Amino acid sequence: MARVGVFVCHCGENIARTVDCAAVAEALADHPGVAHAEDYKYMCSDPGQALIKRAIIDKRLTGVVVAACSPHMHEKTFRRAASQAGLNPFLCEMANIREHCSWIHEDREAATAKATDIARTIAEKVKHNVPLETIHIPVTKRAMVIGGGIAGIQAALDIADGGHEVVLVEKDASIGGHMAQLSETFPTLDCSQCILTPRMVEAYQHPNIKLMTWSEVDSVDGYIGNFKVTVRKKARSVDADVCNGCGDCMAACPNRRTPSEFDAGLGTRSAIYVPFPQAVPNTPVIDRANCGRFKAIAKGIKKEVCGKCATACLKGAIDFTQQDELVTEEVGAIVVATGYQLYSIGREQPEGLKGYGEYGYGEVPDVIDGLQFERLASASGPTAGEIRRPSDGKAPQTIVFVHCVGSRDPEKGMSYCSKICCMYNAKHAMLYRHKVHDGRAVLFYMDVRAAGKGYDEFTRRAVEQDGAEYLRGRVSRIYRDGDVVKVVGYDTLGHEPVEIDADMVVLATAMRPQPGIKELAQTLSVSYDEHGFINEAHPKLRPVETNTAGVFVAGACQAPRDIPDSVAMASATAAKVLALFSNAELEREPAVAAVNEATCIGCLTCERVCPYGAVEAKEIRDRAGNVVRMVASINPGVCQGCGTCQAVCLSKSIELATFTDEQIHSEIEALAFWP
Amino acid sequence: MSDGGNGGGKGGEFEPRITAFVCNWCTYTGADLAGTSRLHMASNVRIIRLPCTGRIDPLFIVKAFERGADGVIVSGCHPADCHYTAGNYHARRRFALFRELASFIGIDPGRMTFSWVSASEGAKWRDVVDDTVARVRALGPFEAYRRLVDQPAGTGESYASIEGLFEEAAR
Amino acid sequence: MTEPREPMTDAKDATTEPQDVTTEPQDVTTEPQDVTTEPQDVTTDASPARSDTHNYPETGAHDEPGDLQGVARRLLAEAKIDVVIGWEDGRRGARPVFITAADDADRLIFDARCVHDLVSYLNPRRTQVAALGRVAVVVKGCDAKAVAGLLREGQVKRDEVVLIGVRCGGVLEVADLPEAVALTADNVSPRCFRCDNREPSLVDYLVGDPRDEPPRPPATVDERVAALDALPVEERWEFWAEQFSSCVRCYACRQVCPLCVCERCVADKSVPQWIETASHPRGNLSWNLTRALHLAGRCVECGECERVCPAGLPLTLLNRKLAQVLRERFAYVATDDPEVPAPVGDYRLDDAEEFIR
Amino acid sequence: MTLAYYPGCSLQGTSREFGESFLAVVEALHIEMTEIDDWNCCGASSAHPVSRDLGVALPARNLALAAEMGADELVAPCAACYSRLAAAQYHLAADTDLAARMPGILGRPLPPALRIHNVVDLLALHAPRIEELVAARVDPPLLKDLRVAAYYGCLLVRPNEVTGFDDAEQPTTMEAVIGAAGASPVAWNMAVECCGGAFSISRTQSVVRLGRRIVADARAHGAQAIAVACPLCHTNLDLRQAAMTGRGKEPLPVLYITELVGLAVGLSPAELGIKRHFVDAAPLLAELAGKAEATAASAAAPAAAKERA
Repeated sequence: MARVGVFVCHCGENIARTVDCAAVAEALADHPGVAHAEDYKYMCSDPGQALIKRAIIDKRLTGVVVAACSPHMHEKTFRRAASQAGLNPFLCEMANIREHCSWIHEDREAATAKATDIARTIAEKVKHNVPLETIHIPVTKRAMVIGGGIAGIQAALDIADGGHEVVLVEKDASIGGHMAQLSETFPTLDCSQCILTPRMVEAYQHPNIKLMTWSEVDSVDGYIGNFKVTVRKKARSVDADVCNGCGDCMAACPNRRTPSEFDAGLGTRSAIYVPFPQAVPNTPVIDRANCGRFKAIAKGIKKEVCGKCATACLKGAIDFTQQDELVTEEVGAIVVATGYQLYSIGREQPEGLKGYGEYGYGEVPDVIDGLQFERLASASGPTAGEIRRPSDGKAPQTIVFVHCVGSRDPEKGMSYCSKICCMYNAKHAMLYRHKVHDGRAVLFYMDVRAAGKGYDEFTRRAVEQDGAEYLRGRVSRIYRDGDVVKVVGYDTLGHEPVEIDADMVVLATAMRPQPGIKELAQTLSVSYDEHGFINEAHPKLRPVETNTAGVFVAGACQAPRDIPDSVAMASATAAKVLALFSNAELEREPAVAAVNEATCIGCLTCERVCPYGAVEAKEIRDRAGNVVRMVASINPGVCQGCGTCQAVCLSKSIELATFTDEQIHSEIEALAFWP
Repeated sequence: MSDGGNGGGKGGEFEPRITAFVCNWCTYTGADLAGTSRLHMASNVRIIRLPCTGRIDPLFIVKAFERGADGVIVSGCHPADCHYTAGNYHARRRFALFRELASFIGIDPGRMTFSWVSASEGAKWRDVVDDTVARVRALGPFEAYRRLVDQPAGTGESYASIEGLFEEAAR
Repeated sequence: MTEPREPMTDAKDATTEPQDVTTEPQDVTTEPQDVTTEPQDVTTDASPARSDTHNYPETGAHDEPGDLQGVARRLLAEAKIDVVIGWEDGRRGARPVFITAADDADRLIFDARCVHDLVSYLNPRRTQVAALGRVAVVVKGCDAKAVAGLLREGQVKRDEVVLIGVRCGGVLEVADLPEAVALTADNVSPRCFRCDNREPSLVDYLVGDPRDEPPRPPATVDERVAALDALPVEERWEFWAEQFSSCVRCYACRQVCPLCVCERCVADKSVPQWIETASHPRGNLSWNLTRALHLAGRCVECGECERVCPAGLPLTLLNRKLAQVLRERFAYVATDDPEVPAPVGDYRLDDAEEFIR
Repeated sequence: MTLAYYPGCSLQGTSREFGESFLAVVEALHIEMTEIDDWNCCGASSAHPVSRDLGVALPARNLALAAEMGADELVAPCAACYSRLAAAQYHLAADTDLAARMPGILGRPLPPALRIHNVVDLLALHAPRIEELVAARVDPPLLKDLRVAAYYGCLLVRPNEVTGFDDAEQPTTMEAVIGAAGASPVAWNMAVECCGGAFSISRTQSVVRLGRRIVADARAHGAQAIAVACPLCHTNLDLRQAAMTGRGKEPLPVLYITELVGLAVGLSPAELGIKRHFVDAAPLLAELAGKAEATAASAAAPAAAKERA
């Protein structure tokens, strides 16, 4: 038989002003199963809590109802008190008669009646509460960082410096990401590679960092503190343990005409290559799609074609037989830092995007995007830092830069602002003017967004010192007209259409998350927005957490970010990871769902609705070991307790602890107005 | 149990009895905010707290009516705000189906309010409560259900002739 | 649109008929029991050309000569299966039959009296059916949708059951007639009107000649639903309250339903008891409402619940109402494609929510 | 599906050949449509700058008449008519106050939403039929190798939220129709640039300047003709072309898309009213016919030789 204690709080006058607390206690005293009821001025005060503890012991209470404020205020307080008196804390619940009653009503009679109902409802619920144990989860103190750009490198270094092992997974052959491609960085115009490469080397040499390049995340199992990540190590065709990075293989490769990804298609590379000279690790890969040997194999030619790289390699590191390899890493936390891609705006578009065919990108060779300009301006680029246009190598005398191509355009492109373009356009104009002194840099802009330390000064400098011509307006059409590239637009300050004969056009195209981000997000069970950017758990207060505990997000895969933002986010994720790792084990509320295997028929609708991937199929075997049926099984470590599975379970074979069907049913019954 | 309801109000005016099923993270917290902001509202609503609208089974609503509620409020987080990412999306489909079927069998949809009330929408919660109370007050007590519940078992002797109705429809 | 089917299948059948026995995959693997008792069978049967992964023909309809009995006889004779669940001519009309011997295959019939949805025998809880061994079941288009439902929910594995599809031109309202009569507006089951699956695709064999579309009943199911929808809400309540008051809670509707496969029905759960078990209007309402809701997105409108209801409740109206909502709001229509996800347990970000404030 | 036909004034006046060729093509393609009885002016250019209500009411009356005759779709070949009809429907859907006023103004209930076609999208819908007819011709395919610049102008694609037709910046539907007719659309830059519109008379110099760019770009990209679907575009590019083209340059014939399709499916230039143009298309047509015959002859020769052997 239940012996519930009900404690009605006056909260000074806050409750007592409109609710007759003594009457509530009196009414509850007569409620079936209630062994004790009293009211007191401040239940949350020490004497108030002492009252509860004494009653628990003296009256051998099996449950406690504190009719006071919202459980969001003091549930922890009273559960702790109950626990100190030897009662399982989950047998204590709060009836909210302040926020939901005394503060919102004036009629004392009605408010008292309502407070009584509320207390009764919770008393009925508590009768069906059961003792629960806080869930303890062990923590694997090892992290994985996905993405080896500047954000990933920073996160990995910070966690590793904190004394924990980090697996840094990068899909390309080298870490470094987009930052390695940049010429100089705003607003200081310091050389990007000069500040990045030391960090790359540091990550490579750090004893706590395990670098996995040319690798991608294949699948993720487990939950916070206990992830099992399967990583696909793509076949490199080069034995990284043997290779000494001399580069003889690349010199021997007869294919020199493959467009270089690192040079954004403006330069070429061999089929066996390192992306750029300072690559980390300095171990080449064979691009099998462009290697004669592998092309022959793909065509079914038996004869061993080419093999010049293998001949050139004195170490014997070339291995044409290498296969993809799946490696499982156990980690306690995951940082997603996969970065961005630029919106390729050509006429042909996947995914229902519209593109901007009218800008001639991909058709007119002298219409390029921002990253391509970075390569033209970079000393390590295809022109050794001279600004020359792709079609004929001529130094352009007029360059038109177009802001917001595909950004801030809900009609045709992305609705969001890509954030970095205003700054890099100003930088490009400056770099160009520094190199071609008599050149004309015209920038079509919507408005200049330069919020950041030293940012506005930087854009002013582009105008005032370097003579960048800012022209407010949009461009409607870009096409080739003989030797020039015609840019047709509208000057919205001068109120007139303008046409500019440019030698080259640079489009600041929108930043988009990397291709494959949605698949990765689904693998990690984290949510993403309509554009594919990873959603943070809270836009203000939890900016680097995701909705999946133990998975954090840094850099431009969350939203367009510049380098300082990305690095700050990365360090923030490291702080979060290190805080997580400072616990011996994790505690979780036991509000988790469990399956009644006797009645479950294994339809697995619950699996489909679970936002966390906490449900999986489980085989029920007979004594001989034969599978006789399938049932659903819920991993309590992953379950977050939403109860969606329970509501879709037709046979009511799932129960969510703390919100069981019996508890809810008894609450509804407690409100029964008809006998 | 309570005398705060059906016909028991002051002056004998009908006081609707309304059960609210709300999620813990948005609407319950929004109702807390209404309290903190001292927004006065009708006292006819009794809240049952749930983790998420995704947890709400239509049987809860049926049971509430069966046990004498004149109206029901179901409220949770706005789309995309769900604490559990997607519970409210699943709930939305379920509610759409339930609401139309319940209406089809003769439960006035006016007795059911479905709303999204976020943790910052204390005032919206007040409006949802007051509007629902006013609407249900206008509809009157759910006497039809009461008659059904009070009816002695086994009195359903007429195997109602529905063909007349359909033949009319066919013409 | 009534487009007469091209009689092409007939022509093709005529040419393929002589060889079709040999062209069928010859997976005559024996049952597991036989393996232990007669080990030499295994060696003689295990020719390398044979696929050992499953015992049944590839899924996807092989157009068969219009001969239900022939297919059943061959499957039984070749021991590909142990039992064919179909219909036969019984004392009082068409009735389900379990054929276990090839010689009995001649008893199988399919005509407009074959109303029963035999897929309910595939319910894994019906262990006595499973005990008979490997099953072939004869399915109409609506029945095939029920199989798809069971596949979606993991209750049946596609490679463990053989489906013999019948081309269907609609069925009668009742099975209990000494012989098949022509379908007319007055005797056709209203649910057959505008059937979208008269030639099921989720089958291994498709038999029978193409049939004409069923006639239009005097009041279609949609019109019946519309007639009720047109009533004021109080009158709808009176109508259903009266209907539900005659429910005797025999659960025939549940028993016959091919999708009611729960181990323990929610109506039988006592702690807590959401649905009162007595045949009182109170529980009757919750039961009938819940039955319909639990079938939302799963119901294939085979009409069996209403056919077997001893109280004559118009149960299909509840199911059709939900089917309308599913179609209009979520663009879902019951299908025999098991790859189409169930609409409940799924969502779209832009699902309509005009009823939510 | 019932298709209503709204001719508009231009097709019976300055652009008779557009009307003639449209009707001829419609007949050739077996498109069933019925002319709206008692149709009135669409109000183009004049009504909507004067009064919003009038600008909507004039086309709305035509929509209502179409609906009353049971149509659920409507075709308006003139681009301006199309634009006004689509705009009226758009404003009635977007502005509830306007929609509430309108029955009183019209003296008849508001029409339900119709599917409104312009001539290009109607032809695109029937592209398979066009291809069939082109393929079925026994005489040599006339338009083979003809390079055409598809010129859309402004009214078909803009404002895009009103017309909902194709893409405002890089439309492709007319190219598809040209392709179906067996000709080759050229890639060029001026497909949606302004032709000067109604300034043809008041600011002729502007129209000439704008048109010159269009014609020059078409020529620079190898076009032998320009295809249009708007009476005003046609007038500007055809009537004013002499002023646009420098001495010594052959003018570019400007053909209605309906005329092109008509030629492709075997209608005669006379049936299509092609003689009415200021830029004479006869030399181009003669050249095409000559080429086609030559191709046919060279194709037939070996076959005949083989037969003899």
